[in-house]
Amino acid sequence: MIYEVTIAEKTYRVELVRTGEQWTCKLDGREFPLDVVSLQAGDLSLLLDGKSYEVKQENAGPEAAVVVGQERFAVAVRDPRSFRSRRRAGGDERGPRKITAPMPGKVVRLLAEVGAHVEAGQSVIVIEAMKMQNELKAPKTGVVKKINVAKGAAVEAGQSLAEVE
Amino acid sequence: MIYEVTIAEKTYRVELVRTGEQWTCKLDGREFPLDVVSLQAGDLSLLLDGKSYEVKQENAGPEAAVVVGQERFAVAVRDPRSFRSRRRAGGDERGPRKITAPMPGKVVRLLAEVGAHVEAGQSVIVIEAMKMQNELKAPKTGVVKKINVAKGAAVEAGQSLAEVE
Amino acid sequence: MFKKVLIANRGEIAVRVVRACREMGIASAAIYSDADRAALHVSKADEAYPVGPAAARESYLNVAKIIDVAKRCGAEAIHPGYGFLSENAQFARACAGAGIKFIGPPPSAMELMGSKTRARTAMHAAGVPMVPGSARGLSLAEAEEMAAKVGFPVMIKAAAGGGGKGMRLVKAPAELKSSFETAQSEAQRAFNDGEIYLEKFIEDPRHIEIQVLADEHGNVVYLGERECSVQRRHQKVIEEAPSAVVDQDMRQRMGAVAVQATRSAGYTNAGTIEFLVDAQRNFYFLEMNTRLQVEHPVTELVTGLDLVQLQFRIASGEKLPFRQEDIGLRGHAIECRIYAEDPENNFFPSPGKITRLLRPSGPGVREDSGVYQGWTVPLDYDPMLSKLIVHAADRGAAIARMRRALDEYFVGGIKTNLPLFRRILDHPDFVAGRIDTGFLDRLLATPATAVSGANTLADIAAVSAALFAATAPHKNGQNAGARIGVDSRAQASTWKRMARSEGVRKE
Amino acid sequence: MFKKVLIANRGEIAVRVVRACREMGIASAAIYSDADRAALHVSKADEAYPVGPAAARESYLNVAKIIDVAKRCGAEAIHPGYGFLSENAQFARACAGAGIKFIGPPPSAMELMGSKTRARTAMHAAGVPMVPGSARGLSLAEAEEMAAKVGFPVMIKAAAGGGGKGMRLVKAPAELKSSFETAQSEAQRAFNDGEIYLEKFIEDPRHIEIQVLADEHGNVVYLGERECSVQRRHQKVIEEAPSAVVDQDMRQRMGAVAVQATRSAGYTNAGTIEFLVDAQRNFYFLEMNTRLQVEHPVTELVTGLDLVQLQFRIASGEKLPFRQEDIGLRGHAIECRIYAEDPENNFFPSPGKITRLLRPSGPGVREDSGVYQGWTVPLDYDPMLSKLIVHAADRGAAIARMRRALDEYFVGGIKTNLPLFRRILDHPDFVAGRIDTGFLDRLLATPATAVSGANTLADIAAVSAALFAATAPHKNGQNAGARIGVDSRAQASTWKRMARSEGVRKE
Repeated sequence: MIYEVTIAEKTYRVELVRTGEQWTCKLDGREFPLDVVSLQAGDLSLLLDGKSYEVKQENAGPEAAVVVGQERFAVAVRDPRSFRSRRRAGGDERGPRKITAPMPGKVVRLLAEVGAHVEAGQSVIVIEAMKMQNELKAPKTGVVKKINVAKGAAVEAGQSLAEVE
Repeated sequence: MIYEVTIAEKTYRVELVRTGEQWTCKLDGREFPLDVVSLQAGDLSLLLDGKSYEVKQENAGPEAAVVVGQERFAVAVRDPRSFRSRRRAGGDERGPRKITAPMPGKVVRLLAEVGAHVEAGQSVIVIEAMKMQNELKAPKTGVVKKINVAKGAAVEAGQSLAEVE
Repeated sequence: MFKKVLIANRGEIAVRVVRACREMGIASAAIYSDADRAALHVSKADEAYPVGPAAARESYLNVAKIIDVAKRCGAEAIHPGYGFLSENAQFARACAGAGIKFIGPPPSAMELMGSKTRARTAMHAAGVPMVPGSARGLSLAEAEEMAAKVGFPVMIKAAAGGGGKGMRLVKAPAELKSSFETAQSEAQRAFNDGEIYLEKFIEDPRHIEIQVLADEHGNVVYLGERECSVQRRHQKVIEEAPSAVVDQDMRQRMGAVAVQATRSAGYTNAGTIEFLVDAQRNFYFLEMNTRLQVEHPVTELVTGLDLVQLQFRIASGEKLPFRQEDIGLRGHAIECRIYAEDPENNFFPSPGKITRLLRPSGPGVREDSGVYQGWTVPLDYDPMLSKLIVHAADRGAAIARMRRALDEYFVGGIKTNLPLFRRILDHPDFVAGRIDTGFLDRLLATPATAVSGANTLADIAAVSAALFAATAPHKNGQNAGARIGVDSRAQASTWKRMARSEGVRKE
Repeated sequence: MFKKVLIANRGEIAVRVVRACREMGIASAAIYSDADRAALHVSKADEAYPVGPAAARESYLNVAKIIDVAKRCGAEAIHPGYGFLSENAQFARACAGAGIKFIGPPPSAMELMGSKTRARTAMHAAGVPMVPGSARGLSLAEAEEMAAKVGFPVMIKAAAGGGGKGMRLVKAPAELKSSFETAQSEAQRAFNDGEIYLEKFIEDPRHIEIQVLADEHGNVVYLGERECSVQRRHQKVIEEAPSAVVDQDMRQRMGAVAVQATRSAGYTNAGTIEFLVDAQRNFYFLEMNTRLQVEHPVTELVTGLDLVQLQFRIASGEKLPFRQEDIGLRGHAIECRIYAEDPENNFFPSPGKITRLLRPSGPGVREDSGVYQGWTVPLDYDPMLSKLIVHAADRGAAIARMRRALDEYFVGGIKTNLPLFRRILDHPDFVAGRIDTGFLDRLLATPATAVSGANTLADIAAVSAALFAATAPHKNGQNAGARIGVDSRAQASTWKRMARSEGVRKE
């Protein structure tokens, strides 16, 4: 099996060959000595040059991540034969200039109108969730092009609330 | 669905009716008000007359068991339509007069021969496992009818080692 | 002692109180909203009763319903935990009216201390040192006037506030109006009380608080201090005991003031006096929290006492089982508040299903948790998942132990603030005890530094991600059922043994 | 301090030592047999190296291999844990020969104390009170003679023994021969040394031991006692500190003897002097364990010290950071040893896969575990899974806390001795502190009593068993996908709300 794994803009080519319970691995062409066992679903113990690494799979939000020891790596895995994964790989690219709701909540205040000039970091929309009010800021300096929600509206995570251009 | 559940020789007739996410339950004909949610696989939270019970499923050895609060109940569940469960139900009946290996190990000594008279509780076979020697005792007073293993033999859990009659 | 206690709360504190009940032989009755039927506190309690819909106002804040349940189930007392109704004097009165003991101070003391403005007046009269500012609620106009008098920056606060809600720092006159209105509407929402007051803002103060215990026979003791300066948006993130800057003399002076404040308020049961401490180690009364604090475990670890069990004893009329001179502090304790929030995304709450939960244990590690693997953290409430607390011989050892414990902690399925704690504990200022309420904001303003050996780790991450993909159970096609060997014996293949011995040679 | 330490052990103690390394900034190198590639200590350590097949003699007891790995990976010291090579003087010598520090006493002291017979002689000379019996190894004939002299019952012991292995109580002359031979063959197997000696058996003694610490500069302190009288087949099951029968005066006298014994043996690092205590509270030297004890955590909790970290400091040449008068005991600690064994089946080991693991937490609860959910407990080694330890203000509170912690503990897939602990902690003699080494056998001789409310519980068990069957994921046919609702909101159906309110009415 061949996978393209993207971590922090760098893409690795991982070639896995399985024979019975055994795996051999090539990383970008390099032979990668693989001494790995599964401790439980989503949890690997990996030995490399005697160093012991516990690797855990974390699935938070649209992008996948793995934790090696204590270091968390956002990863996009692309199986060249798979279609779905292409979209996930896209999830790691730079986002648009939208203001999106990072979690579900309620719009309690609009601090700018369509057409208004806003500085990068200036608060545009205030949403409340879990009893905390959070000010959503302009991702860039520019003009508010669109506001898709009204005060009092309930919004979903990831919903596009406004656009700055 | 109807199940026959045997606990400590008593058999209960449990009738479950599912409508969507809801369950209603009859226990031996009695309406049994069932406020239950699954916390995770094998773990139920059950409210009955306001009392809160956490019920966990334990699968140790051939016989199943559930733990209600801190009380452990060996259970044999029989689905009248199922065949396999009939055998499991049998697991709760009085055992035969065999001496069986309760866990894998190695026979280190035989303390009686075929034909010998043994008192109930008298040691017949010594097996060693996890560096502990354990003496297997005669389940009843009688005569050693069979010895199925030799000194030094490796034995599996549940294997019949000898018979007393 | 009470035979049955109702716990008018949820989450980790409800579980904490259930545990205390279990250990004291008291039957515990939980309450739950429709969002919490499967919550941990429901399955851990001896009894559990529904109190309404998910919205707190209709369930956990529903005084009539809660009192009704308590009466019906025969609870002799109610423990309010923290938050929700814990500082609501009307609720305490309703309990008394129903013949149920409210485990906390008398309503009069709650009202006095519950109103920051009245509290300021009373504490001022009691000779407690205060920060300059208004002693009563202000209109916007009055606020602008007062701000001009004491000089910017100023702090705007909700009189009924707590936990940072309805609280805003204002650095310049231009910001005053919008901050005032935000704070007011937030306070209105959170406490149904929009009263706002204003104080001079002390630059980079420490937040240090004193735990007090008062029985109903006039005995009051203090249990040392807690340093709570590591805050984000006035929300405590890390607490510790003792404080790195409080010596025995300062502890006694703060303790004496705290005991005096407690007495003058006619206060009983567990309470906390919060102080601001400036760079010269002057301390100013901030507020009194008339309830058990989230961070009470650090005090329990250094004193060896169980504050919840002592709350029960006090409420049932017992005298304090010790005097001030019997109380000693041993070692150092640190608490991290684990939240379901995304540190990479402005710490927005990250509710959802906890797919994996690996919890730290071993020497000196305590976890007070309100969640379990498989639980779906609801949107409706505060996103705190659990509190991780460590105890060790001294502050350095406690920091090292907390790092170790955090390394063992893993939450899958939702984002948490765990990575933040690693940054804090590695920061030289935190290690040196140079912390104030501005510390965390300064830390967050600087980008996280990359780790050493990141390259090898990234290689491993890449390979592991591919392995996870290749062995994913839901995976179809020719990889179906591909598995990573779990039988260790099967792992000892020749080429791997070779790889290992190479590894050894490379050392 | 050492930069890297190799841990020549497995299971919970290897994990315990890894944690101490992590907290002290020492790199930890684990070793593992083919049966342990997926073991917890391997994934928790910084490094891990294979040392051979499952059989301990070929891996964890393989001195040459372990020394070789230590040298190759650059370990400056080796921590042996307990069991395996921890009391093997040849191993200690081999370490010294390889320029690696053995974290423990000098080989000479290990040999002296390792041989029960030589130890008896030396301790006798040092004026330590002894139980009458043979001071050297005996033939069967000599044993019969000595037994006749001191009178039955007598205790047969392996000179190289420990942990109850190769140890037999003989009540009558007729039993002597077979017990002698069993003990001898067991000792031969376990320690590769069949030397056997014999002692007068003290009826129903208590087993109380003193923890000592000795640095390499002549400083020796004792850290109070541990009561280890709850035993089965001479295996400790529950330990606590302090002992219910040891007052300050007795503690000082036992401590003085322990320190004297330690000095006279030229002993350094952590060690334990075990005593038998008779009904008149006379104490007799039993043996010295020249290693860290399984039960060291109860001492850590009451003293506030970390014994493993202190072992590292001592071994690296540091002086003890305190004197005897600095050591105080606070509160009470109890430890339960959780074993994979079946209490309903004569406590036979019950290896297998741990399908569920729910672990206790909260105030005063510590777990030192060597396992995880999904781990398959191998046949090849001691079946201890973990140690559950609690700390509270006094013995009563500690017992209540341990009961609570046990209630939270659940292990699925294998049998454990958890139910046994509930019986012990509920027993009036244990609660009253009336325990001796015969206590547990007497308890086990009486059938377990049925629980109150068992009928309701059995009803619930029956219904739950049916629900589990109906919702089993592997289930085929028309029940496929049948699920118990997990969305709590979906649970609030009319009839259930009715059932609940009925419930409330019935209160």
